[in-house]
Amino acid sequence: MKKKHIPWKITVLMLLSSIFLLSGCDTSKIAVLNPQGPVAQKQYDLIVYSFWLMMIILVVVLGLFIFMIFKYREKRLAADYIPPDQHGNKWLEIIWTAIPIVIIIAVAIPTIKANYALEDIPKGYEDKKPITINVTSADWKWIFSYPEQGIETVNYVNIPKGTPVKFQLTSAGTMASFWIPELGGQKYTMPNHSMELILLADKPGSYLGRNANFNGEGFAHMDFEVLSQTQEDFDKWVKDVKKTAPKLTKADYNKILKPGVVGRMTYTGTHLPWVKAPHQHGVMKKQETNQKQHKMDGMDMDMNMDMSEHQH
Amino acid sequence: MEQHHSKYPIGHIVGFFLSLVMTIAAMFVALHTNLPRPTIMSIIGILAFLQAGMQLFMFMHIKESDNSVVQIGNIIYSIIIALTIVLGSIWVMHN
Amino acid sequence: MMSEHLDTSLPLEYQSEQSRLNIFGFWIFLGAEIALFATLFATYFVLSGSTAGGPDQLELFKIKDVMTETILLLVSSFTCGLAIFSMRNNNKKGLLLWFIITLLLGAGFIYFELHEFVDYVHDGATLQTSGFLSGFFVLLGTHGLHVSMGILWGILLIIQLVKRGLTPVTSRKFFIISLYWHFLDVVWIFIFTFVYLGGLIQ
Amino acid sequence: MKLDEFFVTGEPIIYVTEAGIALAMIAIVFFLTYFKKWKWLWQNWLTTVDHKKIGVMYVLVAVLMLFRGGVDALMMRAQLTAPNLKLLDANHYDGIFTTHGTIMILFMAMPFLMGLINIAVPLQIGARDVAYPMLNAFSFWTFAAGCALFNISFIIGGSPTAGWTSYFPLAGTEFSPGVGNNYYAVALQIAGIGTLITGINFLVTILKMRAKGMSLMKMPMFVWSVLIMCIIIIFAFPVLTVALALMTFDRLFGSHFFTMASGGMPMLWSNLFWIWGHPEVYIVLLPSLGIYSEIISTFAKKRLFGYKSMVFSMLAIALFSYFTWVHHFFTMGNSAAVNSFFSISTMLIAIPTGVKLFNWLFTMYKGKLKLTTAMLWSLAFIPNFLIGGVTGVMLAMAAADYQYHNSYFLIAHFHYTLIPGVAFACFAGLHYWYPKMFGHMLNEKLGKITFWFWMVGFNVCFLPQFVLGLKGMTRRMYTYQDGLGWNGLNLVSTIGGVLMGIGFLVLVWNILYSLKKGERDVTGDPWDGRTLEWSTPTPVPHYNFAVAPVVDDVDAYWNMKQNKTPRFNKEDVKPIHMPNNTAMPFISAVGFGIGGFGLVFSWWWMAIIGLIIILGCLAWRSFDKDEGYHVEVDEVLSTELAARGER
Ligand code: HEA
Ligand code: HEA
Ligand SMILES: [Cu+2]
Repeated sequence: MKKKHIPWKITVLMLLSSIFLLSGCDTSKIAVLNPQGPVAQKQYDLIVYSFWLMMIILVVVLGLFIFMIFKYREKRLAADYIPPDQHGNKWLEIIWTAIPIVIIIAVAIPTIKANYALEDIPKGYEDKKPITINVTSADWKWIFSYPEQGIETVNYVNIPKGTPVKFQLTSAGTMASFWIPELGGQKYTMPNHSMELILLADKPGSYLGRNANFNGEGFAHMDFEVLSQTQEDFDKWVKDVKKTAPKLTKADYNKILKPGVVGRMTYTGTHLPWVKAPHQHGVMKKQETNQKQHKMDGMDMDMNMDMSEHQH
Repeated sequence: MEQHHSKYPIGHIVGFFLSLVMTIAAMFVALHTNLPRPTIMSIIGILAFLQAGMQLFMFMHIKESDNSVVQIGNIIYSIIIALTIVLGSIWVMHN
Repeated sequence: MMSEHLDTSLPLEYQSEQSRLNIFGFWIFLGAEIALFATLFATYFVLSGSTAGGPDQLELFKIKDVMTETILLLVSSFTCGLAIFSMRNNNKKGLLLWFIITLLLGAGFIYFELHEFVDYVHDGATLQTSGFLSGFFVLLGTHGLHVSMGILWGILLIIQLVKRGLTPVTSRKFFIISLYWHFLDVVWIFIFTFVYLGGLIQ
Repeated sequence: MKLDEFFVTGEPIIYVTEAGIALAMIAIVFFLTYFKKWKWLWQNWLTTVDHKKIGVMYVLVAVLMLFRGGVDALMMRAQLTAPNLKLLDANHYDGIFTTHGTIMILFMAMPFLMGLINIAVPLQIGARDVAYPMLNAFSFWTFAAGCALFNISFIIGGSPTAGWTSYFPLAGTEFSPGVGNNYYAVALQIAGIGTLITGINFLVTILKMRAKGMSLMKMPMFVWSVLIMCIIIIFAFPVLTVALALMTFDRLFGSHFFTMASGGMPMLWSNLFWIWGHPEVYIVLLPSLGIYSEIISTFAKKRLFGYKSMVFSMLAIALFSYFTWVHHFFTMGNSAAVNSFFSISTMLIAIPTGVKLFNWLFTMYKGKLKLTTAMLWSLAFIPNFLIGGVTGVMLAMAAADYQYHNSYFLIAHFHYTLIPGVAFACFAGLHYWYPKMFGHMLNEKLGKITFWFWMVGFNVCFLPQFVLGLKGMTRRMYTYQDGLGWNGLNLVSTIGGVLMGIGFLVLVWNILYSLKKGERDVTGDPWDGRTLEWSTPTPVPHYNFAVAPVVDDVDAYWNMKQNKTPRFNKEDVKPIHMPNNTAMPFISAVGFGIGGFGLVFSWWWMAIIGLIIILGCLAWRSFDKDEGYHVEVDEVLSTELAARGER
């Protein structure tokens, strides 16, 4: 009677897990598995590749496991069966050390390649002139400044398709993490510190971006829209903004920085000219030693003070 | 580790003398030479480790009990960990 | 614990089983202390350039003060060794004498260190001034606190020695505090080398 | 500070908790007084230095904390069942996941394992007690003080809300001005001291107090795993001590280690936290693996396969665990060289872990598997942990981690390692050693019900979370919008959480039920065990072994049974030297509690009182001449006879 029980439970488990696997099959709804640009594509390839390798391991080990627990259950063995006195087996042990090493190498090489590739402009787009967008996270909104176009937006960002976008990430307060799953993986924004994340959208489309790093009460609402447009549409949008949007003032900017959740905003001009790049701080060493000279961005001191006043 | 009774603390005196020499040598190298900074740091770094080793063996008798293997292993392992923490942090934080 | 079996072929501090365990355990504890100080050093090194417009190493450190402290501690480590040497020769008086000198030298070290800190504070260099100074004061402060604790602990031991004489228990305790004391000297060597000398190189 | 700031107010659940705690306290005091149990409590528990009793107290606290952490988890799951729910507001939710994570790892997993270690290790190595019995009690009570301090934050002053990782600048005073994060810094500090001391204590115990003939390579695997855990503790916890001290300085004294202004570096906190944090996951994992080794070998009726490679793989894990910490912040702008180095160092850990896994599988090969509850938990560990492990390797690929980081994929990964890896081991160990602890068994049937609820509930809860992560759901969101495609999977996940909750309730029922009706263990060896703890009678006499055992091979007791070696000869019994009870650990923990509370609220007078109590205890201890006492031969003999029911 009991003998029947276990397989029944296992079957239920298998059924349950297959439901999940099936629900995972329609990848078009799964952001990470629905890459819309070369960066996300690269990560997608890596993920799928490693997934199958891991599946192999999973299947092998599960197979062994199921074999062992079914074959050597007490109930299936003779009552007087006495297990042998095994201590180990040199060859077996060498095999199961060696094979994982091979798998690790197979995983490590593409990983390292991808790690380096992520720092540069995606292959095939090297000759395309990139556009720079400065991203400043504040509690709890995203501020996008276009230094070349001279405009600033809050909680949404428009980008031209097919053009590498250099996001210069920094924070005006807590650390956040800038994540647009369809376009590629995330990077942190940190105060007094600027980091670069290169992303690229292949097609026009609208994608959801989000802060991935918890930073306080408004965290769950800290998302933004990324609109990828054709170059013409993008240029037209920039022109429109310059014509219609109000000019960004220091007062406006400080108001935006106050902790809270806000909607979309659009300005002409950026806050970059009056936010001093921090210098001679310890963190700057990180910049100085970095071969690839990143642009500086950050908060000036009195703005920091402003912020903390609002806090208390 | 047997009981031993010597009359004069020769080991201690030698050790003390050595540590004074090394300290002053380090100060001299650091402040009164014009060597490049990395060279100076390596020299005085080595001197510091030598002096620490001297204390361990001559003052703290790390080798004397029947646990000496574990004691020495413990200290070597802590030095590995210490170097990992220090050099690792510097590497990670500045890169 | 004295009611246990004593192995009289060994030096007094190793004679009981509990003593051997305690001495061994203390060595392990020193391993943990190394990790602790390593973390403080790492913090200091990472922050050592973050002066935030406040004073830097060259402006603050004075080699004369530092050398005074260093010599005091070096000598105290030496006299501490002599104290244990006397103990091994069953010389209670020598132990007491050298050990008291050790603690006095330690107190002298603390005096000069506090003096140095007070100077810094007068120069506007406090814990709150910059990342560099936070790292500096906490690293040095932790070491100083260790030395101060050592002095208090040593006083307790001296009282016990006077009251109870040189027994396997008291000798074990003196041996352990000597390990502690030498260890603090070792830490200081690294502070002296990497914090002070490293900071003073032109 | 005003009274209404002192007591947390606002939500009904808090009032309910406050009332509940008050009632429970009154009830406990009443019962102790009514049944005149104060003296019993003091003599038998609060001042004890007996490792077995200390172990029981650890397990008790751990089960309570499992409840607390579990209720936190279920509240989170309830809030996330459907989009835009308003059961909890953002601040409350933030407090809950912070305490859930911290409590589960530091105040549930750690003490649960420490409890089992305390109970089993000295017995397994044939020792009378640990190397420093008084310090062992001290460890427990400081841990308890830290735990109590952390838990009262919920009703007094407010919980920490910056996550169990408490990243700066969020955790600084600028963005978390309340006392919540002070609790985090101080309570973990106090508990951490206890853990460090435990690490040293058991390292020395294992290295120096083994039975005659038990060379290192003849120790039970659990003992090996604990030895290696101790090594990791000794070198990892000081890092936490420093990190928390620096946090305290930043928050209370205005220093600039991790602040945004004046040259502080927020990232330095992450760096220090994970230098400790990553080894910490192996600190909880290794003894769990040791438990599985014991149980699988016992119920497969077979010697552990590949003893040596088991040991070396654990040593390798211990060493590697220090070189991987950066994998928790691949996305903080490190250079590709740094990320690549740490990717590889992380993946390397898969190799020794795999070796262990295969060794367990081959321990079962040609064995005779008896599926007791303890064995079920241990077997279930293998497939489930495997999923956690291989997803760990996927996370270790830095370039891909850019997509997984901080998403529910990560949440799923670490629940798949922590729950099968650690929580299952706690349950397994509890069922396995329960008769040693209390003299009766837990009910097997109820045990299996608990098991299946967890086994199913766990997978139902966390498997969907992998997909949720890939769908872009980030961790620590107190709510989410409709229309993102997250609804169904979240609902399923919550159902799984509830199933685990039911399983837990069955476990509690099992404990209560077995107290009265559980099968009594009279042999001392209910599982036909292999290691020395089963050679003692049940309940274990306070001196453990009448005569110190002599060991000739791995699985010492198994061999004794095979060779029919008598447990001991009456002539060999000698007076046994035992340590006396002492109040010092308990009193100093009270000092830690008072001082810590003062520190949290910056009430310096109170902090100083605490400090004085602690220093007073240390001085008292230094002068203490206590030499213990002897158990005489007659007493030993009569205890042994009585324990075997022969008188
Ligand atoms: C007990 C706890 C535990 C354990 C054992 C592990 C084990 C591992 N973990 Fe996990 N981890 C956590 C608890 C744990 N982790 C926690 C709590 C966090 C998040 C903390 C937070 O942010 O709040 C985390 C986060 C975490 C991250 C950070 C992700 C991020 O923040 O973006 C990474 C990345 O590398 C990682 C990797 C690994 C790896 C490679 C292992 C390996 O040790 C796994 C090795 C095991 C196997 C691989 C399976 C068996 C092996 C074989 C059958 C051999 C063949 C296999 C291969 C060749 C692949 N873990
Ligand atoms: C050993 C560690 C451990 C264990 C055992 C668990 C167990 C569980 N954990 Fe978690 N978890 C962590 C460690 C652990 N966790 C960590 C470290 C984090 C990260 C925290 C952070 O981000 O800072 C985390 C985060 C975390 C999250 C993410 C929160 C977020 O980011 O927003 C979730 C969400 O589903 C979750 C769920 C669960 C569930 C359902 C269980 C279940 O297994 C729980 C089972 C339930 C019980 C045991 C309760 C039984 C009680 C009852 C049945 C009583 C019912 C009565 C009343 C309700 C009055 N955990
Ligand atoms: Cu990790």
